[in-house]
Amino acid sequence: MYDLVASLASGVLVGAIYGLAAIGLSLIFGVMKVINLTHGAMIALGMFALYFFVSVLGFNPYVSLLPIVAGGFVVGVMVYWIAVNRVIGSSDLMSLLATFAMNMIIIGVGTALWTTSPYNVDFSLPGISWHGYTIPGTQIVAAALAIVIAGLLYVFLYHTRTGKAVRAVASNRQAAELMGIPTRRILAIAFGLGIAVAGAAGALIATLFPFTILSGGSYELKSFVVTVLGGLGNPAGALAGGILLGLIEGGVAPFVDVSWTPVIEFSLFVLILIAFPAGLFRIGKNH
Amino acid sequence: MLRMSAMAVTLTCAVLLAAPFAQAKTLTIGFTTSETGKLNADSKPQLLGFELWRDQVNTAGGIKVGSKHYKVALKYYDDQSSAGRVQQLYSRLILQDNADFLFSPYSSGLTATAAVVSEQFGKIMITTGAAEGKTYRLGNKHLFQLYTPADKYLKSALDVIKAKSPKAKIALIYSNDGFSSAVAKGALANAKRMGLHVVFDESYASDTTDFGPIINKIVASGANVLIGGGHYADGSTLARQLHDKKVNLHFISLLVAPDIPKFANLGEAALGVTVPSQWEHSVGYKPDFGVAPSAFTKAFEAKYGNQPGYHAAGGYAAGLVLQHAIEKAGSIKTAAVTKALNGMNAMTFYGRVHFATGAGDHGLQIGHDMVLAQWQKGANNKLVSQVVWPASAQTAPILYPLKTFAH
Amino acid sequence: MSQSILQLENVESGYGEVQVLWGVSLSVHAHYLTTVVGANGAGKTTTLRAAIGSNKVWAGRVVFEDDDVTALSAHDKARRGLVLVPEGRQLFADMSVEENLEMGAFSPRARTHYRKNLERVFGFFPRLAERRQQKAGTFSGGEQQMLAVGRGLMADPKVLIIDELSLGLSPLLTQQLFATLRELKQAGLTILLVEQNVHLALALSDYAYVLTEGRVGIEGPAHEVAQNPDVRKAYLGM
Amino acid sequence: MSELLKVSEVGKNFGGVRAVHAVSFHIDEGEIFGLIGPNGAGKTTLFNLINGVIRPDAGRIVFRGQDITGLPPYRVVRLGLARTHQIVKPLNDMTVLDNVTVGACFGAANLALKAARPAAREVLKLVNLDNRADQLAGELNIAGKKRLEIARAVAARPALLLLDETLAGLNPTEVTHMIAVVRRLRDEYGIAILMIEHLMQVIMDLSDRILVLNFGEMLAEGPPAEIANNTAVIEAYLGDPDLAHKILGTA
Amino acid sequence: MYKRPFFWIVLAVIAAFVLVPGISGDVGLRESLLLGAVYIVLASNLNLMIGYTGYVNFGNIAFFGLGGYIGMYLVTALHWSVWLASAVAGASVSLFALLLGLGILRLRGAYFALATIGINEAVKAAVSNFSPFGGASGMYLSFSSFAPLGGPRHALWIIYFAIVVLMGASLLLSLAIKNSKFGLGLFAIREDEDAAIVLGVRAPWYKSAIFALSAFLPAMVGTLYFFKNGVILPEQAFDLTLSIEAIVMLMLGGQGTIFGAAFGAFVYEQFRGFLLVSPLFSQFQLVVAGILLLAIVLFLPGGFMGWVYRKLPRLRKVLE
Repeated sequence: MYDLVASLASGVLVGAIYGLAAIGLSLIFGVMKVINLTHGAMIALGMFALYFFVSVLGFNPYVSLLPIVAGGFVVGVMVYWIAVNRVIGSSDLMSLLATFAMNMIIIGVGTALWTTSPYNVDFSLPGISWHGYTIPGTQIVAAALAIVIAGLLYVFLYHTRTGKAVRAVASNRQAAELMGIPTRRILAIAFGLGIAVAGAAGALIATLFPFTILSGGSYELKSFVVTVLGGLGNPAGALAGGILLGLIEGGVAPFVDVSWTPVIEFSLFVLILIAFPAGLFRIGKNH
Repeated sequence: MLRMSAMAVTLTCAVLLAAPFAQAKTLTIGFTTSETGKLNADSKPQLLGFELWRDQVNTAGGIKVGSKHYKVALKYYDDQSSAGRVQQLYSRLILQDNADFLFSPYSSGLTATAAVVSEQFGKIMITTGAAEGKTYRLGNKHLFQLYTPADKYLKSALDVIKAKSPKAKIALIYSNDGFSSAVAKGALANAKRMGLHVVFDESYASDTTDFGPIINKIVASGANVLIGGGHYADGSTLARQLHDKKVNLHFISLLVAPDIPKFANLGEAALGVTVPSQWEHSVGYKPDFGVAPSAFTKAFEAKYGNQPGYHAAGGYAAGLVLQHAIEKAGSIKTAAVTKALNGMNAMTFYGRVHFATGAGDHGLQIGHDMVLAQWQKGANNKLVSQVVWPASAQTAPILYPLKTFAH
Repeated sequence: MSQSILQLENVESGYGEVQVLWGVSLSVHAHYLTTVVGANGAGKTTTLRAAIGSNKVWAGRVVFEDDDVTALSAHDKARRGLVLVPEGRQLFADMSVEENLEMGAFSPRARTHYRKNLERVFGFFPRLAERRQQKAGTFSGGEQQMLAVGRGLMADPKVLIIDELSLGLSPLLTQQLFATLRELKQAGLTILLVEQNVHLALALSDYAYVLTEGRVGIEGPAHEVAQNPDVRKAYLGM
Repeated sequence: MSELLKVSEVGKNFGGVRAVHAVSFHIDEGEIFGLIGPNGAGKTTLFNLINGVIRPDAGRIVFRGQDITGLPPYRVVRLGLARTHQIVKPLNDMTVLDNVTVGACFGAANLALKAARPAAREVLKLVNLDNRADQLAGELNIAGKKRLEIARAVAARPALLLLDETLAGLNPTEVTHMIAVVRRLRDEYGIAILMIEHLMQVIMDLSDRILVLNFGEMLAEGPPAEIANNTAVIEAYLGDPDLAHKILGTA
Repeated sequence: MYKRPFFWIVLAVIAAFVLVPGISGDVGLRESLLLGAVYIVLASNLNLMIGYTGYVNFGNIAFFGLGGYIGMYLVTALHWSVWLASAVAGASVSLFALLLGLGILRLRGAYFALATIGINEAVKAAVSNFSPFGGASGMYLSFSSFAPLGGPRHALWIIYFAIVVLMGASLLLSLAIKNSKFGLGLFAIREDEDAAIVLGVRAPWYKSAIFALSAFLPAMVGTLYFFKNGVILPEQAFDLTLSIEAIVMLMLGGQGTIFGAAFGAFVYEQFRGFLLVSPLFSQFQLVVAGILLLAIVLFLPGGFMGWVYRKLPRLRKVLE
């Protein structure tokens, strides 16, 4: 019993990070219908950025989030103009391949720079212990920050002029253009935001676990699962989807071998996709 | 098509032209290494070991075969940590680069794939970093394994547990990959034979990054010692999270990861973790031929600026063993060198080397023993790796049980 | 006659490789309600889209306030005050009424008159004021059209271009919207209208163009066009 | 004349909005039946319900004595009920001939590929597209695409053809030609036709009977002369000629 | 079919693949061509989904991997002949694809692409835990398994020729489908699925059928390929990167065209192979390949054949 509770609790905490990681993917898909295959690479860059700020420059990890988010935004905007802008509006395949090509480039450069061996940010905070189970402080802070960042993104999207313009472009790009909204620039901003959030998620993950340049890949796959749980293109749903995924992982762990977890996750992913293409958290809404 | 056959002709000419020079004074040793992909971290040190050996041989004038001296040239390609092109590249090494001998890629899976080609051409391949025993049970004749086979990896860890706390509750958790499951299978059988008590036995997906769920299960099982692990990425992550989650264990022994010097970057989380190791720089083996352990370590540090782990030593030893066999055979002919290798039963800086010669397991390593190393606090609180088992190779007493966390 | 504020000069345009407009020229005079009528597929919507910049102009010029704006993007034209209320409303369905209106006033010029324009829109369409927080996607067709016009007005247009004002609306709603249109005209707004309800459109307009096969066939003061027997025959079927 | 299609009390809601409600009518063999009504009246939705693109919430559709309610479109066309789309759907990256061959291969004709091609060429002649047979469909202009749309449907050898605003966007010469084509389809091929059309003169000339829809409901049904004089129809569909004056008066 | 010039081109290519290394006995060339042939099989069968039907299957490698697993199981555990194992693997994976297709082919566009990624990962994870297939440690082939084919040296030649035959079969299958009523229906689905349905194309069944067909030959080749490798492991069999690379090959050559799929696969193999052994690029091969792909997507979306057709429209009839 204790182990189930403990597993669910860690599940929720890790799930919040999954959610944050998926928000970037979901936002970009929601605004421009592009499945961003650079997502995993960007998460990994976030991890290495944290390593750079903390282990090389000696910053506090949480303070480092600020420059990482800013840098992620700049990188995202650049990637948008280089690789994505030209394929907006053409077939799904084109944008998938354009972002996959960027992914190859980033992973290639990353491998040349850092090899594929793991890096560790040696940082820990006192945690909470209960019946022999301990939840590390870093995990609690990371989950809290994930929710804060998601909240800030929400505030941006719903309470600022530019944020509303992002939503307007997502809702109807043509009408937005007619209203004087420079839609391409807004798309670039949205892409930048998506990458910034992915970078932040990567940075938070790097405070918890060692990582390699390839680590982003598994979070990218998890992000797919999460976005499908939460509804593709629905950032608020993504956070909920992430926590749900964490709960599933934590919830099944006491009962089956953990090596079966991916089987359960991906089967669920496919089944939900077939049954509810708009995602679990869109059920009941008119779409 | 025309262009392709033209290309083939050019290549053939190049090979023919290059061949006489290669035969004259140079011995080419071919292999693939994982310059990219997920095996890179484990494969890289092996390459450094090969290169150190090559440099030393060449500085010393080369390999002596009868009256002739052969310089050593290494020829290698990136296998991208994937078997996809391994056969193509080994064919290329044999046919176009005229490799005289082969080393294995890193990992058992890639090695078995490469072996199909090397056996086909009757080329000797010294394997290092390919521990799985079943690779050598496929009817091969020219594979020679340097590593202690996987099923014996955790033997020394079990010996420690048996000696220190025979009633310990053992958790065996391991990465769901070929090598680690072979290790775990061997360990489980050994534990049973030794009358030890395994209370928890489970694998995790090899790309796991969050060990929270499985750690909770370990706690729930009431285990107080832990053995298992996998490769560097998952092993270091597991160690870090065991520490972060304050799991109270008397003893931790993980595969591979703690042997890589970078493991010390985990700081407190690394302290007390043991690793079954093919080799440690502090071992006191007295070699029948070649360098002493300390000389190897010194040379390695001088060249690369960090301490060698067992992957690096394995790489060097592969060269050394090959060199010895060639010199002993007085020939570079496959049959003669194979015979020399078959007959080898010698102590090296790397430990004993003795290959099985039966038809069913030809080339399997049967002479080499593992040691157990442990990360301990050394002078000025820096983490150092000490050999703690067996007693004959010990450089420091074992830390057992580990410090417990207050909850 | 008042001054011409927007001119299309021999505009050619189309979709992909299909040409729809074959040299359309028309001009919109300040404070006038100008109407474009014609059969489906004659190029009415394409004319508006070419004027606004949503469709590329293949040949010819678009002149707005004496500047050649042919090459400007739609959002740049909107910022200058050339605002289209598109066919089929094209609202931001997931956003509230207020947010839709706010997006209408996105351009810096419109932002300065945000309050004033908001009051004006709520004055014209009190229903929108009652339902500020409701999502646009949940509105009925008539309410959506009100919001679409309101959103266009928020952009503080110098020329308000409306594509199919009464499409799919009941006669009563059509009547209400046209009444509003008339008030806007009386308030001095310049309007360019495409409308299927030819009777109403011509009755309310100052000037009319009849498009046939991507060319301007007939043009003239609206009441004259309305009496033109060719127009009656071709488009009114009587 | 025997009854070909019978639509009884058919209805469809979209998220609470009544798109089509309690519509009933029938079409006899060889008949040309007009369907008119203001934009948004539910005409195209009714087409979608008849050929199975959308499943009705209520009512029954019987074609040639068989209940086809809710059958998928590919089954419906196989039974001899073909249609065109208001917004044409050419298979852009395929040749004009291949477009029509698809119709001949998979429609009621269900021909083998070898037999389908000559059949398709014949239909192309009927709509005057034979000289464009090897062009890509995407390269045709609007009028060409409209003709292609009809040719594809005709190639299926239907007993009943639903035409959705086929004349819209055509110039007077093209309209005249198309009217001739529609007449020939009925007179020579014996195909009954249900057509949505805005050109009143044409629909009045061509149709044997006309159904008027408004806000998803039946407003009137009858022979053209009757419909033309129905004031409710004039008001709903053509707009009240006096309405403009009413508005001007209110100010 | 033999009336079409392309039929003879295919035969010529097969002959070249057989004769050039066969006569010279050049094993290095053979290895390079073998990988090329495997890639051609993957790309041209993927073309049936992407190029013919308009459905982007990101998890196409699952067919190859599952075929390899089933075949290797039959060979190593049940000691079947590799030919029978390969055929049975092809058939059973096709059946699996047919059933799978009836479920996931209801999804369109990006949703379908995502689902196929999920399926590949789910199958990979399941196989990693499935002990009859050796779980994570996979299955190893004893050298004695090569004995019926005359020992390893001989066996690798035979396997090579067999894979070349399957490559030819893939190309001819593509050609046959292209010129059939079935193919016409698929093209109609690709261009506009809704229109196709209204014209009478029974889309759900057609899509499932082509999904199953596109699985058959890759699964057969999977068996032969892993038999030749001597080892099968989950991460090799279900390598998502190779799955995406197959799409890249198709794009490079030009989707929808048979020659393009084959040409793209072959050139890509040669190109990656060149980068890998070139001392200048080996460190940056991933980067160079990425830049090349990006350039194609951005500036040459029709691929090589798109460019050829534009320059020489008459070639449409010859290079299909």
